[in-house]
Amino acid sequence: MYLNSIFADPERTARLMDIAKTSLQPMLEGAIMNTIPLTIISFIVGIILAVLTALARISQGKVLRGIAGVYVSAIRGTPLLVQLFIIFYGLPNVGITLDPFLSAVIGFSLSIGAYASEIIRAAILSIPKGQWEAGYSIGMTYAQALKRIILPQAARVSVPPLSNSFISLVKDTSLASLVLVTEMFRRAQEIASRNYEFLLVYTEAALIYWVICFFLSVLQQYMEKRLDRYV
Amino acid sequence: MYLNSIFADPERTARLMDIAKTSLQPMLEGAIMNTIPLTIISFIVGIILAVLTALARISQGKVLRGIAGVYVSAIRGTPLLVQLFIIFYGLPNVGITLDPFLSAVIGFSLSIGAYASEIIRAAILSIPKGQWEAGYSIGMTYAQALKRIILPQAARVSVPPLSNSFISLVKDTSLASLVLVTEMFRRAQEIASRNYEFLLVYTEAALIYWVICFFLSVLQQYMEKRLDRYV
Amino acid sequence: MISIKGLHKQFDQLEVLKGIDLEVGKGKVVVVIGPSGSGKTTMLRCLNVLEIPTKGIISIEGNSLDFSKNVPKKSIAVFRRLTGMVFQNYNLFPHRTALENVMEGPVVVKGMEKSKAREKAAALLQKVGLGDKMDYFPSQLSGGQQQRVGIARALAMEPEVMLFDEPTSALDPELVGEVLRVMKDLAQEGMTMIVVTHEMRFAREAADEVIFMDGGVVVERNKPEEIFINPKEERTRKFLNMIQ
Amino acid sequence: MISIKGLHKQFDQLEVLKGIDLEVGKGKVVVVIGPSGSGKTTMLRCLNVLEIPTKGIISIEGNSLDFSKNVPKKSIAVFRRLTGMVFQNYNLFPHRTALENVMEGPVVVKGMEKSKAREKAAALLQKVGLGDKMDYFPSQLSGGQQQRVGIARALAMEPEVMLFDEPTSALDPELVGEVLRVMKDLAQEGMTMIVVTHEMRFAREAADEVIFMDGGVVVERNKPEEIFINPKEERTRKFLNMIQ
Amino acid sequence: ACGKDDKADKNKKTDNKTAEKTENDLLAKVKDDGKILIGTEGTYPPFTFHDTNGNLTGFDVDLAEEVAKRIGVKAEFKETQWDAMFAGLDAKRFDMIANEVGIRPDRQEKYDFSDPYITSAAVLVTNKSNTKVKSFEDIKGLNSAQSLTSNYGDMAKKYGANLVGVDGFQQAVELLAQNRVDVTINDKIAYLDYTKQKPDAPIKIVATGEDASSSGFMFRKKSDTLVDSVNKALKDMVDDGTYKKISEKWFGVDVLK
Ligand SMILES: Nc1ncnc2c1ncn2[C@@H]1O[C@H](COP(=O)(O)OP(=O)(O)OP(=O)(O)O)[C@@H](O)[C@H]1O
Ligand SMILES: Nc1ncnc2c1ncn2[C@@H]1O[C@H](COP(=O)(O)OP(=O)(O)OP(=O)(O)O)[C@@H](O)[C@H]1O
Ligand SMILES: [Mg+2]
Ligand SMILES: [Mg+2]
Repeated sequence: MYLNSIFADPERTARLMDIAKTSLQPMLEGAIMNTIPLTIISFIVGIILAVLTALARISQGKVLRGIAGVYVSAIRGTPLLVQLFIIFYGLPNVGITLDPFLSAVIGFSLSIGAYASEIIRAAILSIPKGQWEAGYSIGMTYAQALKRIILPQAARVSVPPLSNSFISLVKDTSLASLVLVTEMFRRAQEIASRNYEFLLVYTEAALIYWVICFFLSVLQQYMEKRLDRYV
Repeated sequence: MYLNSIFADPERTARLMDIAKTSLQPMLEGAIMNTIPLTIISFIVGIILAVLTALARISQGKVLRGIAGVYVSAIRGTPLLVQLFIIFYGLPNVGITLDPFLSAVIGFSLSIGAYASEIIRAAILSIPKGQWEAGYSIGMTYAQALKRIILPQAARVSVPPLSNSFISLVKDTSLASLVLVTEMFRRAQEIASRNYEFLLVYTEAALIYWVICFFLSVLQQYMEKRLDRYV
Repeated sequence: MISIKGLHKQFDQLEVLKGIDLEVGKGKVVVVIGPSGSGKTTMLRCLNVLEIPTKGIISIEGNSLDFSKNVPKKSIAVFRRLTGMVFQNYNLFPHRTALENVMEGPVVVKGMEKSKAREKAAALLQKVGLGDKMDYFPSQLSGGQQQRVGIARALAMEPEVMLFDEPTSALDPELVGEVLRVMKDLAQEGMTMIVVTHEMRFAREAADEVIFMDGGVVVERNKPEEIFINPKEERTRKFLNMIQ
Repeated sequence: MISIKGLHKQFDQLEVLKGIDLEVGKGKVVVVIGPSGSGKTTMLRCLNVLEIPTKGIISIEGNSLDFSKNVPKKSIAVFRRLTGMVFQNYNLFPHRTALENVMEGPVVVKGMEKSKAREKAAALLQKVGLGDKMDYFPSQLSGGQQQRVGIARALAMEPEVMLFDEPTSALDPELVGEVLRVMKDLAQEGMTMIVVTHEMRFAREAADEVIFMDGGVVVERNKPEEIFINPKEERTRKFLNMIQ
Repeated sequence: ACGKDDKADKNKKTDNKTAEKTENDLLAKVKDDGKILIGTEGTYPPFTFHDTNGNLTGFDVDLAEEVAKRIGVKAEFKETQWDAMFAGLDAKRFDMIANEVGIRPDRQEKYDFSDPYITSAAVLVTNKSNTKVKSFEDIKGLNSAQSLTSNYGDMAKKYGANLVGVDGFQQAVELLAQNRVDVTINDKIAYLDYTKQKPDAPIKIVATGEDASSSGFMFRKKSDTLVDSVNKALKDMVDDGTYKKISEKWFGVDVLK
């Protein structure tokens, strides 16, 4: 019926085609200027945070473990939207006023840091104890064994679940509009709020997301293959 | 500064306390009537879908594998918001008009189905081939070995990442307001839009989410322990 | 009676079994030896149809499969029950107790009542000397105990022939004895057995015949007392020297 | 010279080592035998300080650690380099080639230049007979080859004493020989070695002394020709009967 | 299509006919159903929002309810976000939108509107401490927080401000209070409601626009029959004073003109 009605009404068809075409450029702009950089920066910062958190959670220090545990629980337990809200609109109340983009990076990095730390923690624990011991037995310190022996192997098992997080992040960045970052989905909303074809424009945005995520899953496959080289 | 201003101004403090108190009930109502049932139903349906998808993706049949692959890629690659939008506002255009709650369940289940299928697929593949063979060698069929031998063991390794998904789902259900389901966060928005105390009310909602997620992570720990019994 | 005729197995490029012919009489015990990669495991796995042979005919007590044709899944499942397999690394079900491991086949595959299956499993565990470990999980058992559970699990399906793939090679030296003892008892009770092992004591004491495989073919077969002392083939002699 | 005095190790409730005293002269080869759970592995791990002993003194070539007091992490790291450990299941780094496995210690721990470390690692791999496998990953090597890489990796740190924990027990019977040969060469070159193994051939041919442990203590120690033929203790005799 | 399909085709045709009928005569459909489905945000006080008991209320809600009553059907409100409201109307999930939607030429291209039922002025709002901005002309080059969904954004642009996109008035005020933007242009009535709720908000009106904008109920195109009867109901309400009563209940004044 929908399809029918579109093709039955050439004028409407032309209008929709036109909207689809003209909205592509601003959306891509939003993707390239904001969505993609935001995703990449937040993911990198988040992963570093995640490794540190994972190490804290498996460490001996009770205080360290406690802090890391509360952090993970609080971030996983509350909506990202509210976290961004607090960072951007709440912190000024205690005298900290942050840039939109910086706020977004902090929010998303904290989020990735918490979720990915669980993945990395599990991955580190999955490396046989013998690997630590082999490192120690040739005189390595904890840090050396971690960096040279354990993390490279943990990377292998974490690639698929971390890709899940990465791919989710791409789409979660749409929340950045809340803190005034004009990312792709915001552009879509702007466009649709002018021509009221929300369904069409949103679907178009979804397709762009899909393309980005497709590249990421190709990257995932490449990484998996590369890291599987020695198995 | 913010805290200062609150305590410096007893009237404002009282107002905030009052809002916090009176908004608790409608939010809890939203949580109990919609957020929680929606989460639980979608998770259960999603997990069933995920197991089937995972099996399809590791099966021999090329067509089956292809369909499952496209499904996972499409759902992971596009925003949940747009998926819900299409289900609720797009499908009527082709003659399918679904209930709000049903639409939400379908949307969230499809989402869990895709993400969790990757987890379950990895878990199934992580069970040593010898376990399949031991099952076959006492005469089991594929289905029997899967049900009795492989899935119970795969469950063990999947509990932590599936909990990640479950906990994310709790908060993602806030998107259900888009399809007219009055879940908890919608209640929070209703309240805050009346009294303009967004930061306060959203933070309160976040705390309720946190409590729910906390129970889930206790459940996770219990499951992990139970399934670890035999290790 | 088991008979294998012209058994071939190819993995991609690699032909692992290059035409095996073998007959094992009812109640006989055959020990298979040979260097790593010679195809011993592959032959056992073909008998349990865990690998589908490229061609050849296997028959056990009148039931036979001809792999030159396409063999339906159903007949494979039926045929599989004629053989019981004991794996090198046990492959017990880690999420089930010893008793449940043994019950699993009768209950799930044969549809036996649970209470009856439990009785039967208990009797079998008793027989392999684990009457007091029935409710232990595999992780709580020593290697030798695990392997005996593995034997009981295979026996519970009442197979015509038991296949053992290096059942003691993953065990500590002092635990080897307990498993071999159970196997010797089985042999004495008249169970037909094909055993891949390098335990010469077992071969000498329990085998009716020893088969030496190399490069995917049977090189030599003879009584144990003959083959160990006086191998006919140069290859056999060289191999025996190396492992003794 | 290695000396162990009053070595105790307790895990929770379980006292595994109950006072071990042992001296091994420079260049001597000691073989340790004993039943499973008697504490052989634990003793080796204490020497490599992979386990912290509950009490006791270990000294190697003048450096000594007294575990009755708190031992700082730093001295552990230093002490650890005096011993080279070879594990039962190799524990090679799977993500590094054979050459990289051997280079890892010199480069990371000793800060040696890469080119120099590569030269040294290549020479060691040559020595253990793997000159042609340097760029293989562990997964591409047989068990015997992996274990020889493990030996080379430990040797690269130039330890005073080499510790072997059942280095051949995970190997196929025909691969055992190649590892034992490398170990015998090492012994002949004057390396001090403590070897947990049940390979009697090795004990007879290469050991200066055999130690029988049981229940966390040294029960008997003697020259191999003595202990195998004429053990003084009843427990030793019983154990030797069981494994032979 | 051979003979066998003919019958099916015929069936389809008749089906289509009834469908067309109800499509063109939305009023008949609404009356058949005994209810009119009304899309609204429910988070835009004082027009459409929830009172402290959690009930949906507001000026637009009251008006829509009265209109429904006069048509002789039940008003059934469906609450969702702005974007979903439009999509819902397109997807025939709602028959009408009651959300203070401004009547604008671009909207009229795609949708039908009722006669206007409210007229409101645009106000220029700044932080209380701001002394520089005194008129609309002063906002050139300044940052103005504007919602995507209102026509005030176009106005801000016209006067040369840089637009900062926000989701609603509340967010704009928050940004003003924190001095993250300089101004916002918005609906005077919405401003008044906000300052009533938060009298200590550090914002003030510095200018009021001359040309006022008006809002109405919004419909899909070709909803003529329904639009006509809604207009009639509105007119009756104005005539018999019901409209005035509702207007004064919410604003204390008559906001029709
Ligand atoms: N699934 C497989 N795919 C490819 N090659 C295989 C596969 N299984 C076994 N092979 C190869 O077949 C050959 C014979 O293997 P098999 O395990 O039967 O030897 P074996 O005599 O049991 O040796 P071992 O004493 O080491 O157990 C080996 O070269 C092995 O690499
Ligand atoms: N980390 C540990 N925690 C608790 N108990 C342990 C630990 N490591 C070893 N044990 C126990 O200490 C005892 C001695 O173990 P050990 O591995 O030293 O014996 P072993 O002589 O090497 O035996 P095997 O021949 O089986 O290798 C065993 O009972 C073992 O269960
Ligand atoms: Mg084999
Ligand atoms: Mg040991």
